[in-house]
Amino acid sequence: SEEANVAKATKLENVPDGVQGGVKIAIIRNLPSDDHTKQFLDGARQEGESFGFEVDTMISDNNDAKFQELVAQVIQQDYDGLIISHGKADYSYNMIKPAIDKGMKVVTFDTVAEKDGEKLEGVTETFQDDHKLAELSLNEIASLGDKPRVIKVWFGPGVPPLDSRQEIYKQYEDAGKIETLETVGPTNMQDVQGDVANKMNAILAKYPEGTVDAVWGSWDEMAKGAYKAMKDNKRDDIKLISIDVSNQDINLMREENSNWLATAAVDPYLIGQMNMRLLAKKLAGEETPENYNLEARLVKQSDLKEDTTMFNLNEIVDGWGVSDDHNEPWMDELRNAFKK
Amino acid sequence: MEEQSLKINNPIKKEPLWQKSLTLINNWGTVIAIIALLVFFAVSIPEFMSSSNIINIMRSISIVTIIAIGLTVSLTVNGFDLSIGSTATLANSLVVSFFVWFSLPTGVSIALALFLALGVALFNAFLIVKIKIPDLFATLATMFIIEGVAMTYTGGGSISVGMPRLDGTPTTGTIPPLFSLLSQTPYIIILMLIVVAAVYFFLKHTKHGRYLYMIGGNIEASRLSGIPVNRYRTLAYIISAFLAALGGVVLASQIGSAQINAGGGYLMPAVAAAFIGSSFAGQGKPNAIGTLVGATLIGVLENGLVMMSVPYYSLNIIKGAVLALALASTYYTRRKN
Amino acid sequence: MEEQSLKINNPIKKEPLWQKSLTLINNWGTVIAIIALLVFFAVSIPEFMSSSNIINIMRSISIVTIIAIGLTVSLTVNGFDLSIGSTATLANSLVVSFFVWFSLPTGVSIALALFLALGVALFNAFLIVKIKIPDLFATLATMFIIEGVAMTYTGGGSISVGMPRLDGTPTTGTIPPLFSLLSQTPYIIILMLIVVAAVYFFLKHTKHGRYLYMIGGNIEASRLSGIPVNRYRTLAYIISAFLAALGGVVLASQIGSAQINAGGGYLMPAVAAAFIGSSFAGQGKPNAIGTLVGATLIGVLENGLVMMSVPYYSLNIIKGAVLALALASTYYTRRKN
Amino acid sequence: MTTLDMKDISIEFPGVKALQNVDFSMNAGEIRALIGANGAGKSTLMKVLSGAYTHYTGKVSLDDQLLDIQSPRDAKDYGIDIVYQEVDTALIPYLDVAENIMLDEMVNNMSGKALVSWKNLHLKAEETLARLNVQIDTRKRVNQLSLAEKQLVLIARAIVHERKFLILDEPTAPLSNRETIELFRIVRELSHNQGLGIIFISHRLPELFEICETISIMKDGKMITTESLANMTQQQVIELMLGKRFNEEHQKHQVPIGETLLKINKLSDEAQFLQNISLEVRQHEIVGIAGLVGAGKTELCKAIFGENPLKDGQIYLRDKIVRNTSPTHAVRNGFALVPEERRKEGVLVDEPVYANLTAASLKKFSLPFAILKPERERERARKIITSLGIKTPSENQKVSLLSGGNQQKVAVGKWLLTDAEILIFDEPTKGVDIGAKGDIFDLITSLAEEGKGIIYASSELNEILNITDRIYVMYDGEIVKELLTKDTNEEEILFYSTGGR
Ligand SMILES: Nc1ncnc2c1ncn2[C@@H]1O[C@H](COP(=O)(O)OP(=O)(O)OP(=O)(O)O)[C@@H](O)[C@H]1O
Ligand SMILES: Nc1ncnc2c1ncn2[C@@H]1O[C@H](COP(=O)(O)OP(=O)(O)OP(=O)(O)O)[C@@H](O)[C@H]1O
Ligand SMILES: [Mg+2]
Ligand SMILES: [Mg+2]
Repeated sequence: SEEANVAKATKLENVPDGVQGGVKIAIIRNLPSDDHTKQFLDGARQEGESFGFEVDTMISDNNDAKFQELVAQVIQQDYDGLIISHGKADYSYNMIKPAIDKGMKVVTFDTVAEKDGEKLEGVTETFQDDHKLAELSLNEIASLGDKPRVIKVWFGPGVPPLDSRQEIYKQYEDAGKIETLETVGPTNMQDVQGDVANKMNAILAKYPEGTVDAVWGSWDEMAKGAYKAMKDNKRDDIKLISIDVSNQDINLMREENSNWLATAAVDPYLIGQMNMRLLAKKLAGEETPENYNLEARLVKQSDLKEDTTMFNLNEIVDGWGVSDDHNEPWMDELRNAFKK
Repeated sequence: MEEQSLKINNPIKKEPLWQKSLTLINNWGTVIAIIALLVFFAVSIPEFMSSSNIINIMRSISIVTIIAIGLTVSLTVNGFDLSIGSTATLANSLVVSFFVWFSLPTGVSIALALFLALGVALFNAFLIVKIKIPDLFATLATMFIIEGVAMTYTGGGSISVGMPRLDGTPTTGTIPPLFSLLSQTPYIIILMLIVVAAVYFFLKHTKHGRYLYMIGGNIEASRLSGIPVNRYRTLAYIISAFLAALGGVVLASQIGSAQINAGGGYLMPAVAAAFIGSSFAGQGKPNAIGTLVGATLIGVLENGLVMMSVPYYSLNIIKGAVLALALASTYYTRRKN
Repeated sequence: MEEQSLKINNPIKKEPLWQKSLTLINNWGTVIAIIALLVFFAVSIPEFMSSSNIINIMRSISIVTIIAIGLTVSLTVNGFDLSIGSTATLANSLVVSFFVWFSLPTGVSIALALFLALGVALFNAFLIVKIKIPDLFATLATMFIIEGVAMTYTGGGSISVGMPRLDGTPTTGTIPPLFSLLSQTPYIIILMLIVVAAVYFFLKHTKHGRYLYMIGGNIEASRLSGIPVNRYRTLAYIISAFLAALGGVVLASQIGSAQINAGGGYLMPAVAAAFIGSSFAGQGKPNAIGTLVGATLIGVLENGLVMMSVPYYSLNIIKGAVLALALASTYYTRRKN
Repeated sequence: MTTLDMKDISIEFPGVKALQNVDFSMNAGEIRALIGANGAGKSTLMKVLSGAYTHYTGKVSLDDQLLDIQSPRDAKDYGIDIVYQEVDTALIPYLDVAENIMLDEMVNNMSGKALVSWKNLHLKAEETLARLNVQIDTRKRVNQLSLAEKQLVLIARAIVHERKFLILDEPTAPLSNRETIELFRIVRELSHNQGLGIIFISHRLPELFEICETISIMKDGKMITTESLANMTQQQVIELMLGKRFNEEHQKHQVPIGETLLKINKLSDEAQFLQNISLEVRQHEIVGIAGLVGAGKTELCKAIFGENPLKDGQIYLRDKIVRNTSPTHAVRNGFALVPEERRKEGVLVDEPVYANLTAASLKKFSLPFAILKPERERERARKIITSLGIKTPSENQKVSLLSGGNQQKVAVGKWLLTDAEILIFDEPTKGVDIGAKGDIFDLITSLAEEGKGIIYASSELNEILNITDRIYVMYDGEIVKELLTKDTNEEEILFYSTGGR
């Protein structure tokens, strides 16, 4: 492309060679298209493009076989670096190894590339801290009273982030900090929101007013369904606390008499950015850590302003969406060079 | 022999009792199943029969029923519209984008979304009627295409109030409260009932409806008797796309945003409802009331089972089993053919 | 009677050119589409024609082809097995559970998983043949049931090495390296080719295959010709479930774990492949080679488009459009009939 | 008086010149017979006239007004209507009788109106049926009707409206004498009192002589002649249509009847229609089952063949009890059935001729592991095509493209390759031209001569009298009388088949 040609023609000084001259990056994510996916991909893509990279994005709809095929295909091609998101532990090592062998740089998100206890040399693994997310949200619930009665909206096992969140939930349960009344989960994965709403409707009919304290939405897509059901049944006696955030979540939390009190989240856009920065550092031949965790934050209803959206959350949530981690001076130079 | 008229004697004059009751079960199996479930749940769960829960059930089946009724119309001409799910998604994306991106008024947005969805119908009809691709095949292709179109239109993500447009410019549009009302009780239930009643009346009491059934029963004979077969098949797909889009619009009102492939999940339940429905009352053909009954059966079942704390991952076993039972009750006969 | 009476002279010896080429396109539309795509991609993307990429494409269509071939067999008897996706999921869950929970050897685990999946076939056959529920309806019910069974068996969806059993006891079983080999090239490709060849031979060159097609063409007449119709329909569903389960086992080998509804995603692509396939070479009926060709078309397309950096959310538009084009090329005729 | 004129009509299908320069003309008020061997082009000519085929060449005119018939609706607007030969192609199975009768009315006479008045619909349908003097419940679904009833529904549909010309394409094929007589009454009424021109296609010559005034004869897609029937004999007609002499009286060689092959004892079926049926078939013997429409002949044939489940009774083959629990078992036990509804039950219309002919005997063409030997299959099929005189371009032609009579030959032909000992024929000559009928009779007799036992069910008494050795008469699901063919006559059979005792 044109930008790449420009970059080739005029090499910038003070910028490592590895990140100049038509760098091509592929991002492959093993999840369906949704808000989180889009923001993650946008974050990484925009950061990459600001460095003058060419960035391709692919998803595989939670189909692990297709995911492996996509990664294999991408490794065949002439990409310089890969960002791999949501690979399962069972195959990720074998899947990524050929890329490393071919000399590609790899950063992963929520993926463990480990075989027989050995990590894959050269890969940086990034995680959003699901334990912390669960802790933040469950703390909110626990603070509602003495051993609140909770409807748990969750599904699995087998979905790694939800499994991690479940581990913390169990700790809280065992410690007697909360009491579980029911577990609700979707059976129609194509319409999680509607499906959970229908199921919550049925559950709410069973529990009259005053018998439930809170709903724990372990994933915001499900939380939206639960919110809808509570609103339809005028059940603002129950409080909703969730994990993950999207623009629509913010809209719903801000509605009049909304019972959606808080949600714990990591900015997916920022995750994308961080992944890209780490990858750029690898390409530049600089030192990178083996692990990088993105910090979880709590978005509270009470903090929301009238004009708050996903895109200006940083105004009310400390440390949201901006981070200077892994930002090198040469990155700014690249940004300047490729500013439109 | 002269004046005695020709009565071709009927061999089943002495219909035995089991035969009679089997016919009864065959014709009313679905209804019997619903009643049995209602009784069972009412006895097991005290809250089940509360009026608010009944309304819950009705509301929970509204969208699926509206979409399934559309499918039913496509089934009458012996077609099969697999693209209803994608069409619902598209309508969902369109209507929300009109509100959020373009700040259009409620009426205009809804009308425009429904109108644009008719493009899907015309494309389907073109493939089926002009190119002569079998219905199932053609609408499968359309399903993929429309899924992609809806996703491309929204840039691979969702649209909600306050989100910037694809090019990054900020938006100020909101979802009007009037629009949100559409998915509130009682309006959503009334809407569903109107759709069912209108399509019932259309299919049963207008000539157009009869033509659709005639085409479905024997397309050659219909063509030979002068029915403009292609026009009516197109009509069937238009109605089907229109109702799918209506379902998508109601869905938009309910979730207040446009979601990726939000309508996709309605395909299979709609198919199930229409299938159960076509055996309702021994009609042996797709019909609106039957589809409503089919959707009700599924709705009652899901609601009751969740109340009985059946784990969510086992729900589908029972749902499938009851579906099988309802179908079995209609199709099982002791005589051979 | 004289020899001559057998020959009615062919009046259309001077078939016009457009008619001839249309017939050619009708019969070979899919193949033409594949060649056109190959040429296009080969010109646009240098790496496309590399042998490693060709192998990639072949590998990527293996599982879908195996499952689609099973569907093809159910289509030959004019049936339709919607439960193939769930069956693949079930086989995936079973085989992984045998390794992880019970530490069974490779051969036993695979055989047992395939064997148990035949239960699905028998249930389908029972509903269809005994209870006489139409195929599409019956297998829809089965689809739900088996989806639920697989999820309940795994306690919500997934099993992987090191995960404790449902009752919380720790596991020590691992996935044997031998089993993982199954999904490596060249074995997975060889397996696919064997399945295609075997089913091709079975359908085309054996009595049983001929019977299946006859039953698909006219079940009444087949029955009255003495063909044990019900047994053959059951056989068709057994083959279909077997191959779906085989697909699920290969999937398990590839992903090394059991995942929630992992097979569900293969239903629609398999349907698309079999549909494109049934128009292959002007056969007008489901056939193994055609299904392979259909799957190849989709595989080439997906691979090439990703290489051309088409955004993921627009892929389905092009996939659907090519599907529509391939179907159009086969079904479009200028004569009325 | 209106005159219909078809001039120089030609039409082609792939591989077949179905009509070549055919001229046809007639007046309203006339009853015209149209005859010709199977595949001569009768139906095709009539489909041209009624607007079903539009890719013909030639001219159609009414009273010198050139007609532009582009669709069936055009034809109807010009006053031309048709009752098709294959009833199932014209009926909507899951709709009720009233709607099927009023189909054209609903399609063509409701412009401007959208609502259907069910009350009027049923009323008018009942009236129309009453004109035909037929009782059928107008609320019944058509797929629950017998073939004869379906035919009557179609005829009713054609007389709802006033037309100038009405084509009846083999309307009597599924009808028995009683209904045929009733139909004739109506045809005469329509023609003589209402001035309709009626084109009557049939393979039953006596019928044509009874009701028609003039006759048009077709052969190999050409019109041979049109003459007054008063000047012709049946022999002449047959000679013209077949192009050769033909002896309608069927000759059976004198072979002594052998030992008992099949013995049926007190059989009754699960549907509780057949009661207490006992009969016997011996080697070399052709046994007739006579009875009116609805007497239960078809049910009996199917019950013996294992298609309809039995409630009671035994079947013995050569004194050994056999249990035909399904057609598969029946075939294995040496039974064969040529069913009544050819298109639905007899042939696989989408398969080629050779595959149809070998359908019941594929084992003979299989190597170990059931691998087929297609060359041998085709070779044997070609032999049968030749020996039965099946008119087809090749053994690879789809059966759906053959004419009705030739399809019937295929349905019979498939049993010739099996080792059947008992062959059951259910109305095997329905819709078959007189030449082919002769072929089929010859075939049946030669099978009997080979030592097989034959059951021949038919409501055509002259056929029964012509070909059988012994006759069982059925009435209302029971065998009411056994007769020796040489000692009986039409009147006696009719007496018993209408319930006489
Ligand atoms: N759609 C078609 N395609 C190909 N061939 C056809 C088609 N329709 C008719 N034919 C052929 O045209 C010829 C005339 O057929 P037609 O049905 O007119 O015969 P018919 O005189 O009515 O015979 P029958 O007495 O058996 O009804 C036959 O050889 C038939 O096989
Ligand atoms: N599927 C069916 N549903 C209802 N009635 C039926 C069905 N099949 C047959 N019958 C009835 O069973 C009776 C016996 O029919 P069957 O066909 O055996 O008579 P038949 O003597 O062979 O007469 P035909 O000359 O019409 O062949 C008839 O009254 C017919 O209407
Ligand atoms: Mg004819
Ligand atoms: Mg009969």
